[in-house]
Amino acid sequence: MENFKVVRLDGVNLTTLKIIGFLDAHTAPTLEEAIQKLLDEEQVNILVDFKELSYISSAGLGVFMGFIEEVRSKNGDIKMCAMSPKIYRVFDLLGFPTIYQIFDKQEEALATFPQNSAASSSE
Amino acid sequence: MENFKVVRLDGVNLTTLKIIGFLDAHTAPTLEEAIQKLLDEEQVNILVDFKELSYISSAGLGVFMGFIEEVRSKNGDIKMCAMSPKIYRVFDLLGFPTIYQIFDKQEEALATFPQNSAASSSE
Amino acid sequence: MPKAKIEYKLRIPSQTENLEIIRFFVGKVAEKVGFAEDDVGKIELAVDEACTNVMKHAYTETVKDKTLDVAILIDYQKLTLVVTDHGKGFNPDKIRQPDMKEYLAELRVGGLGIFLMRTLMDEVDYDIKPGVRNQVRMVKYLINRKNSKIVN
Amino acid sequence: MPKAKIEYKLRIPSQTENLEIIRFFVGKVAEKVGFAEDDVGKIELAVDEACTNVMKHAYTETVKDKTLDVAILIDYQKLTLVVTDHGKGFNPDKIRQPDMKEYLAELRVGGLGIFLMRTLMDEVDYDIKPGVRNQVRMVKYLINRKNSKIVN
Ligand SMILES: Nc1ncnc2c1ncn2[C@@H]1O[C@H](COP(=O)(O)OP(=O)(O)O)[C@@H](O)[C@H]1O
Ligand SMILES: Nc1ncnc2c1ncn2[C@@H]1O[C@H](COP(=O)(O)OP(=O)(O)O)[C@@H](O)[C@H]1O
Repeated sequence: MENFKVVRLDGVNLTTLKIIGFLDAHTAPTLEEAIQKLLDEEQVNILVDFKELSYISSAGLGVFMGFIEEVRSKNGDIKMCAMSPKIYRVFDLLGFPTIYQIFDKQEEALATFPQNSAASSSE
Repeated sequence: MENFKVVRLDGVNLTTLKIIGFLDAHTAPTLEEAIQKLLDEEQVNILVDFKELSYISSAGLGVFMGFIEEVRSKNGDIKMCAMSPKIYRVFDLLGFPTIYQIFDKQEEALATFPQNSAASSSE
Repeated sequence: MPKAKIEYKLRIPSQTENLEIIRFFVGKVAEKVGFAEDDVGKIELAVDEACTNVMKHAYTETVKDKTLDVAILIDYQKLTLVVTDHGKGFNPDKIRQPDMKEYLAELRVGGLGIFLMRTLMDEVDYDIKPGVRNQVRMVKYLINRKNSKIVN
Repeated sequence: MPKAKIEYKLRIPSQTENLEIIRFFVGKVAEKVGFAEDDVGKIELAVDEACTNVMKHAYTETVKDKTLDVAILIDYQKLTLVVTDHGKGFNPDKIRQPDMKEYLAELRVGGLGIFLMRTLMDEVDYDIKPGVRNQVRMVKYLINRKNSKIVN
């Protein structure tokens, strides 16, 4: 029944959001809330793990676009990792890889955040 | 795309048919063919493993009803194992457990066939 | 009958390869509406049996436009499934329902569809107008609801 | 336009919670018809975008019967998706399509739906009759077909 879920993993100076299921106009508000909550806590180093995401529409893409300016103005970033080819294709179609850093593997992404080396892992 | 599949595992004096996916009026002929082939080869000791079956309708039940007399008249049997509660409920609703031997575990079922101890296994 | 509040409709070719789509469609709606997993499974099986009957029995070879319709009506306390074909029809009163004891003793094949529908659903009735519109209407009441999303 | 050979229709409440059912329905039909996985994904996304627009923009609060229709027509060489609403309509010629370079430079939000539909499908056109019937019609040709089940 539950078709979308966000799992939050707090690291040293970084939070990973694992997004799971279908991200569309119906489920986008769930992700929006999760990111808003991080900003409220002044956590601006955010890695979004797409490994278990099976679908994204423009409503999902819009969530990232809606936060990226604020996050960067606070010296943070939203980075992404582990997209399936299907999901990456949608990002690519729109040129999003020019504005977001997208990594194949979670570990590579983690290493690029400041003051951070091993934050999540247990997968 | 493929919504139903039969995997055949030949044992010493017994064949296990693992049925996988959805067994309905569309896919029932696939199972029918698989069982017919066994009879053509005079293999009448048949265990049907339901572990990976996620759905069955009366068209699927009909396949077993269609062969059971012939199989038993040749001193063989069709036994069943590893049904999910959802699938078992359909069998139960129709009283089928009175005519078929249905086992929880594959090993229990295997032990009940003549001249047979370990036929399948590698799971 | 209280006015239906929400309606879903599917028109689809009368081919067994479409059973999977039909089950998913009906199952998802039933789930959304708040039926427990158990009842969702029963509703899926009932609609499969009704549609399988259309696919197997309703249309003669020569009919060109072989379609079937599945409608789901949701009101406050129940889900109503209506499966419609435009085929030759039949007389449901003449269909003898199997005596399961006899049935099993004789190891008979087939003839379980309508029996299953009646067992799985709370109400099942046919409205047959051969060549015009044949309908089976099946109702499941929303008791033991998991969550009551039906209020709208 | 050649006569459509096979037709599927879905009528469903205009609510985002139904997007999943719509995608599955359309995806399964596209798959059955022989589109490769890649194209199935594009068709699913295009129908999602069209339906999301109906759900977000078509109906004002006061409209009671908020439904949308998704029709799929299959003929020998293509799949045609038609998404219909009965809402207020809009002027598609006035929708400026985003210049993606500018768009990305300015980190804009939204306004990507129609652009995506045009990128994903081979043909996209609107037929708007406000309050009566607004339609977007999208075509995908069956080239690089995985298997040609379309002959019927
Ligand atoms: N939609 C229909 N159109 C024509 N005949 C039907 C239809 N549904 C059921 N029937 C008739 O009712 C009989 C009993 O159906 P059912 O109980 O499902 O068993 P089965 O389909 O295995 O025969 C069928 O054999 C058929 O003659
Ligand atoms: N079915 C529709 N009914 C009314 N307006 C629509 C419809 N589809 C699209 N629109 C209009 O077209 C605009 C552009 O749509 P789109 O490119 O999908 O971006 P977005 O939905 O993010 O604004 C919408 O903002 C809306 O004004």
